This record gives sequence, structure tokens and C-alpha cells, in this order.
Amino acid sequence: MTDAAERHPFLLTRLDSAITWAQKNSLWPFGSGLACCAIEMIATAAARYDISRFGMELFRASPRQADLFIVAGTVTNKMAPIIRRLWEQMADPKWVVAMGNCAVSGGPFPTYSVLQGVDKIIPVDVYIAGCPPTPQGLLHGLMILQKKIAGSHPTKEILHPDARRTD
Amino acid sequence: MPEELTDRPDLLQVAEALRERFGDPVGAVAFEKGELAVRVRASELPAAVEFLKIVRGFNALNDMIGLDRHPAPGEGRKRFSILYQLYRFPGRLRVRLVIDIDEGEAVPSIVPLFKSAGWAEREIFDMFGIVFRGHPDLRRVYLPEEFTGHPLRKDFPLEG
Amino acid sequence: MTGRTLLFELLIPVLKIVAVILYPMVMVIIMIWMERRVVAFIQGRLGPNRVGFQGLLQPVADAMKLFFKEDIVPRQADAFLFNLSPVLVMASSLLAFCFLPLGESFMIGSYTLDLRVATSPVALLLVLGLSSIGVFGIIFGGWASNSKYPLMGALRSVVQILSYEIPIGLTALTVVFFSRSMDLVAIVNNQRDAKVWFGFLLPVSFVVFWISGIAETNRAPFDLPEAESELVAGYHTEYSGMKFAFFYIAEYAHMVLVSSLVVILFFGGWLPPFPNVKALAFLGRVPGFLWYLAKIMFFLYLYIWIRGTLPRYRFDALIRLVWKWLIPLAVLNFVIVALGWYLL
Amino acid sequence: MAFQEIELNMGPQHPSTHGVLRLKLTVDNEVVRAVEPVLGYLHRGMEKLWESLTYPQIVPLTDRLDYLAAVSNNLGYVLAVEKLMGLEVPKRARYIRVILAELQRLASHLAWVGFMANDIGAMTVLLYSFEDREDILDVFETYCGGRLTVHGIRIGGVPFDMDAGVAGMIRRVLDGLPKRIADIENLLDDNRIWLHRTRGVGVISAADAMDYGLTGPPLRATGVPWDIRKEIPYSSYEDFSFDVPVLAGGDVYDRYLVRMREMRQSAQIIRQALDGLPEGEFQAKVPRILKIPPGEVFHTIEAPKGELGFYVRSNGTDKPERVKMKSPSFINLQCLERMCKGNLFSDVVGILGSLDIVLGEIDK
Repeated sequence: MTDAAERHPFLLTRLDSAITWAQKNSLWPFGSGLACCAIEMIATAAARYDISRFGMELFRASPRQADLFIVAGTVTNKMAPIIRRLWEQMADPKWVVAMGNCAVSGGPFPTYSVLQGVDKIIPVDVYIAGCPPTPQGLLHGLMILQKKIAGSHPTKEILHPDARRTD
Repeated sequence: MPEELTDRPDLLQVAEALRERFGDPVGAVAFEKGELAVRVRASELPAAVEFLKIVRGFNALNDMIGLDRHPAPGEGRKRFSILYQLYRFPGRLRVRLVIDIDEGEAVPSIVPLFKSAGWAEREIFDMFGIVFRGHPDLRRVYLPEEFTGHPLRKDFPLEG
Repeated sequence: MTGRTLLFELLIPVLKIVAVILYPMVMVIIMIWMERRVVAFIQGRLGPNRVGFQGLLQPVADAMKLFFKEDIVPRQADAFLFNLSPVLVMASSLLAFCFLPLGESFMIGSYTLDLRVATSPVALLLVLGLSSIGVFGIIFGGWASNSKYPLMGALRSVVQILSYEIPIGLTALTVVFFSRSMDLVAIVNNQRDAKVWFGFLLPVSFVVFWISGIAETNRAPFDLPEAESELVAGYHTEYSGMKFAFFYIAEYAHMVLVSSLVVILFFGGWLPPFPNVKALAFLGRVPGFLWYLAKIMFFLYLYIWIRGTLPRYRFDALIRLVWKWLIPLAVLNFVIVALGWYLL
Repeated sequence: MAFQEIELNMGPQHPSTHGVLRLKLTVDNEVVRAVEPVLGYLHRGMEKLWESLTYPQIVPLTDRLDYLAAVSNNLGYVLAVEKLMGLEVPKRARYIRVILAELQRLASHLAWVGFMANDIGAMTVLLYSFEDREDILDVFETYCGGRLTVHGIRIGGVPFDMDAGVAGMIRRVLDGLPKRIADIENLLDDNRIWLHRTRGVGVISAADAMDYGLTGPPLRATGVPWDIRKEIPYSSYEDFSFDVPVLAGGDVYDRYLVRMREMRQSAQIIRQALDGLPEGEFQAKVPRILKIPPGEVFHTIEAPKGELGFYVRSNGTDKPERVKMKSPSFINLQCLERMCKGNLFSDVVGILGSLDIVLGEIDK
């Protein structure tokens, strides 16, 4: 199979682009509102900014059905194991967006109870700065994520399980 | 803004009544920025709160505030203070009761008098490690049970 | 066997079977797209408009993505039942579509083309029965997930679906009184002969049937099994990938099924409206299945409209509604119609 | 079916807990026997952090407490500090503060009604109310550049003057508001399902409410006319005429009505403040390095969620010795168990929603 695939890279490329087309256009976020950023995330889903234009309005309540984990807000040490577990419950392929300074780096809270950046516990695909980022900022971050997905090679990951992202 | 207690006869009356009832404790009565603060002994606190609630009609406990004076509590002072903000509605009267306690000293709980003290006392227990005697459910309220230390003590570093 | 009969006896049934799978799928895709756009418009938003023309390919992208998603079976789950239940849910609604006619039978040469896969004199009974097999899928799914929220969601779902089956059955029977047949084509033909749609003749039956139909499909304002503010995602909380897609598609297929039933039982199926008005006779020249689709679409739109407007019922109110109002009303309606039929 | 009491765990990551709150529920056949909120999933150590910051540096952090009503937090803290300094704020600044605070109250209540309706399953209301809220956020953005975490009030006054452009914008928002509130009320007020889900649900008596320290709209819905804007006026609230809506039912529906009526009163206050906006400075003289002589104050204001208090204790340096916040949501949430007991499991989300809690200020 692998040899055949290597002999016909064209086929795989077409398959890749078809899969990534579906994936980038159907990112169902997991509604994980943690703090202030959650309100801006909801505002992004509301009428003025309307995330549904990208097909992303189906905020899933169950992590099993979501593709995109928007970490919107401060992750505390008490919350960190839960975030990690929710991420583990999500089905592959999955992506993570760190929304807001707190999720990116701990933000304005260099204290005993705040995790200094969510990338310490789960891999992050896109970082969005701001305290909180405006809805435009979030949408921009999601479009960058779409570009990133469009450039990925899902078939490679299926054919060579070892090539799966380890970051 | 009145700077003398005599400008506020209503508050003066409360202060007089407290002094009459509980004698002249350590720091006695202070009046600052229009706010009345009365220092009472920790052991007499529930009696003082009950007196204010039932006799003087202070029907709301606004807040409980913990203080840590570490490392220099001052001459003859104890390390911690707890401030009780009481309010009378209607009547626009606000009184602050202050108690001083040392490390390891337990404070009588006022949950039987004000239900709202339940979480406030848990918060002070969590943040300062002050134990409330008679509290129905004294556990940490914010931090996980396995957390060591009490963050709002002055000798606790910010980064933990 | 001549080539001609082979063609008709073999090829056409195969084509029909393909059609009976494709037709609900296409309807579901249209329905999902329509729902997301219409709800968006009700809420002053735009809705999906990036993928394909006006976002029409959005459901396709969703389905494709779900197809390539990891399939998770939770460790604590009962793997056999867990895997069985989405299949059961999906199969039951697809099976019911076999008995749904898409239009009148017509002749190609000497061959009568029946626009349905299976013909049965008790098609109505079969459709109602098959579509309720899905409830087993729901209870298996909720139970096999071995988790509290799915179980509670499944329990609610079962209680709700079983309760609302009763008024559905009772009101469907009143239609049978008039049509004197449980054959769905015969029911429509009866309405043509009677020159009146049963919906106007039996308004109470229609209203009760429609309300119960919404509850049957677990849709707003009766979407308690999936009330995400209470139960996360209800019985399918633990499902991912294609298995979740099965539940999702089956729910929409079920909606199409209920809408089709309402149209056939109460609104004359593929009959054109106003057959008595001479000036509007040209309406009869529009092919029947277009009328049929248009009517189904209207009821699907009603589903979305209700979802965009009403809050959710509380569980006790939901049960009270069916046992204290709908069932007595359906029984009363049944008796009155029966008496009327007997006396007239 | 014989259903034993089962324990359910809602959250900390649950669609309706409005953030990272966890509820331990004991449910018996869908009837709630006990509720225990578990807090601290958003505890950021604010109060500890404040002890290492200067007085003006603390102001933007107060935005992140009740992030649905950032200006109210600013106002509460700044007023406490000014009281401690004995600083007199120009009247124009006081009026602008009132305008901002009342706009914030409108925004907060609009967001609340949306969340509340969404919890009960009427999702369209959320979209409507957020659209209206966006208009108010636009005003903030035009005024000072902030949308959600506004930082719209500084020690000694306000950062910018209220010019004609912003004032006109506010008037336009206010003109459109009655119709928009009416739109929301049309969707909810006479809706039988909404009435069924809210009337007689989560009832609490006035005596219990006082005992639990309940404040704000939930308290006024039990018949206690306690509004600090009237009781101990601050920031020139005594200049404006407005009513305090009070209802006696103490249930979820009355809390909803109180908030809807308060929105109309807020609009009225803003109009009066805009009409009577005095000329003059909008910022008092405040030293660049602000050192406050030793002292302590406790000051409360009427925030959208309830009574918001700040205790500030200075020690003569440029950093406070202790800042304690009395957050209304923290106190109000204690009532949840009292309100939920005996109600149905489905009502817990509605009752929780009706309290209007924000985890940012509960967990600090």
C-alpha cells in the first residue's frame, strides 16, 4: 500500500486536499469558556461577527464530537488536569487554539495558582494574543488555523502512524 | 465627610452601646473616613455580633476580611485580624468589628448568626489558615485540598 | 426470462433501493443546510456561506470530516451494544423510508412503476413501527456508554418517545377511518376522491399528530434528551466520528419521515392544492412529486421555525402535556370521529 | 422505576455553568436533594497579586473580575482608593462615570438575559441580546478603545472627556433600546413555556435572602428595596431621579422582571446624566507616584450583579497592604442550595442562571 502510494503521489495529494478541505471547513469547536475570553468567544458566535459563516457555529458540548479546542481564558492549576483530560477525550484529528494572553503565557497573572501557558499541558496550533482578543482577532486566528490545516497531509498520518504529530 | 464620631450621632450611639456591653477592649473605638470600627475580644465576637444583629438591628453581614501583619505586627499586637463588616438596612449604618488573633488561635464561627458567613469563613481559612470553631463545613474553598500553605499570608511567595 | 423482464424485475428494484438510501440522505443534507441558514436568519446572522454556493456543501464537508475522524469506544463501554446502537437507529429510519411512496404509480409501457420499494397493505403501521425501533438504539447507546449523562438522556428519550407514540397512533387511526386503508398510496388517493385533504377534515388529529411528531424526533421545544445546558449532549455524548454522524443523520431523517407522514396523511401527499378552483387548474400540471417535496419542505421549515422561537419544556411539563392533554384529546377525537363516521 | 439517589457532577466544564464552576448534585428521580458548588477553578490569586502592584496598576486587573461589567469593578475600586486618599473628584468626571457604569449595567443585563434564555433553551434571545450589547460595546470602544475589559475609569477621574461624538452615539443606542428590550420581552414575557420554567421556581423568602447576604436584583426580587445607589449614593447618584424596581415573588421570573425594568431605569439615568453633564475638568490632580498614608476604608457600590465592595488598606507606600474584594456573585451563589432543594434537576440551570454569577469575581 505504501509503495503504491509512493508511486502515485498525485492520488494522495488529491485525497489530501479533499480531506483537508472538509476538515478546515467543518471545525466544530468545543465550547470551553474559562474566563473573560469566553465572552468574546460567544460574541464571535453572535450576530455581529457570526462564526457560523465558516461552518463553526456547532459548539459541541461533548469533547468527543469536537475538532477544535478553543482554550478561552485563564487555565489555573486546579483546572489544568481537566483541560488535559478533555483534550485527551477529543477524537483525532484535533486542533487547539490558545485564545488570549492567559492561555498563551499566563497573561497578567504570574501567581501561585495560574498555569503559565496552556502549551505546558497540551500542544497548541495557533496562539491568539489579546486580553481578551477581539472577535476579529479570534476569527483571524481561526483563518490561520484553516490555512495550517489546508497545508497538512492527513493521508501521510494514516499511512505512517509514526508520522503523527508529536509536538 | 464627617471626621469626628460626634458628627454621626447614630454611629456614636452604636459605639456607646457596644462599649457599655463589652467594656473597653484593646483598641476600643476608631472612627476614620466616616467608618466606625470597634475592636472586640475574639471570644466575645459572637456575642457582639448577636447583640448588633438582634438589639441594634444590623441585619446584613457585608463581608469578612482577613489581615496578616507579618513580619512586624507591632508592639503587643497579634499577627492576624479579622474584620466583620455589618450593615443595617434600612438605616445606612455600617459598623466594622475587629478581632485580633495569633497563629494557631481558633475563632468562634458566626455561621449560626449569618448564613453568609459560611463561605466567607471558608475563604479566610483557605487564604490565612485561621480555624473557625463551630463551622459546619470548614474546608478550602478555592484551592485544591492537597495545596500546602495559605497564599494571603505575607510569608507566602506570590509565585507559590 | 426475457431481457425486458430482467430489466424491470431486477434493475428497477436495485435502482429503487439505491434511491431509498440516497433520497433521505439528500433530504438530510438539504435539511441540515436549511436549518443552519434559516436559524441564522431568524437570529439576524448569515449562517454557513463559505463552502460551495451559499454554503450548500457545508453538510457534505461535515460528513466527510466526520468520516475521517477517529472512532472512539470508551474503555468502560459495552463495545457490542455501543457499536450496535447507531446502526439500529440509522437502519430503522432508512427501513421506514422503504414504505414511503414518493408519488403515484405510473406506467412505462406495460410496466407499472411503483414509486416505493416495498408495497404493503399496512404500510402506515409498518412505518410507525419501524421508526420506533430506533428507540432501542437510543436506550442501548445510553446504557452502553456506561456514563451518567448519556443514561439520563436515554431514559428521558425513551419515556418521551414511548409516551408520544400513543397520540400518534390514535390520530393516525382517525385518518384510517376515512381512507379505509392503511396503504399510504390509498390514503392519498382517497383524499383526491374526497376532494378534501384530511388535515382540514380532522384538524385536531393533525395538530396532535404534528406536536407528537416533533416530540418523537426529540426536537425543540421537546429536545430534552439532548438539552445541552443540562445533559451535555444526551445519549450520544460519548459517540464520535461516523457513529455520531449516524445519530445526527438519523435524527434528521426521522424529521423528514415525520414531515412526509404528515403530508401524506393530512395534506394530500403529491396532490396539487385547490383541485376545485378552475382558475388554479394549472397547478395540477406541476408534477406531483414537486408538490410533495414542497409540502415536506414546508413542514421541515416549521421544525426550524419552532426551534428558533421557543424555549425548552421541562421534563415534567413534557410528560404532563402528553398524558394530561394530548392523549385524552386524541382519545376524545378518536371517539368523536368514530361516532361521526358511524352515524353519518 | 426505582431510582436510587444518584450523584451528578456538573462541570467544571459544562455548557451551562457560565464558566468553570462545578456543581455536585444529588438527584433523586430528577428531584434535587442537595447542591454543592465547588469553586476555585478560576482562582487566579488576584488579592495576593494586588499586594505587589501599585494603586493605579490594580485598576486594569479589576476589569478581569466581573468581566461582564468591567466598568463597575473599576468604579468600585477607584472610589475606595479615592475615599482613602480623601480625593475630591470633579463633577464632570463623576457624571461620566455614572454614564459608563449605567451603560455597563445595560450591557451586563443584556448578556444575562441572553444566557438565561439560552439555558432554558430559547437560543434566539441570546443572539438578539448580544447584538444589542455590541452597540454598547461600540460606545466603549469609541470612548476609550476597550471592548470587554474596558479600563474606563482612572483614579481621580476618567481617562478621556465625553465629547459630542460619543454622547451622540450613546443617545442613538438609548433611542433604539426600548424597541430592542420589547423584542426580547415579546419572545419571553407571554411565552407559556418560559413562564412555566421560571414562575414559582427557585423561590427564596426575603428573610432567608437577608440571612444569606443576597444582594442586587435577586434580593430586590424578594421585596427588599435595597439599592446602594439610593441607600448610600456615590458618584453623584443623588442628582438623578430613578426608581428601584422591586417585586415580591422571589422566584426566577421576578428576577428576570427586575432586571428588565432596571434596564429602562438605567437608560433614564444615562439620559439625565448626558443632559446635565457639567462643564469642567474630567480628571483631578493625582500624583504620578501615588503614596497613600496608612488607613483603611470599605466602600460598596451597586454593581449589576449586586453589592460590590472593596476594602483597601494602605501602609504609606505606593502599594496597598491589602485589597479585599467583596464580590456579589460569591455571596449570591451561596443561596443556590437553598433555592434548588426540592426543585427539578432541569431547574438547576435556570436558577443558577437567574443569579447572574460570573466566575471571575467569585474565584478572584
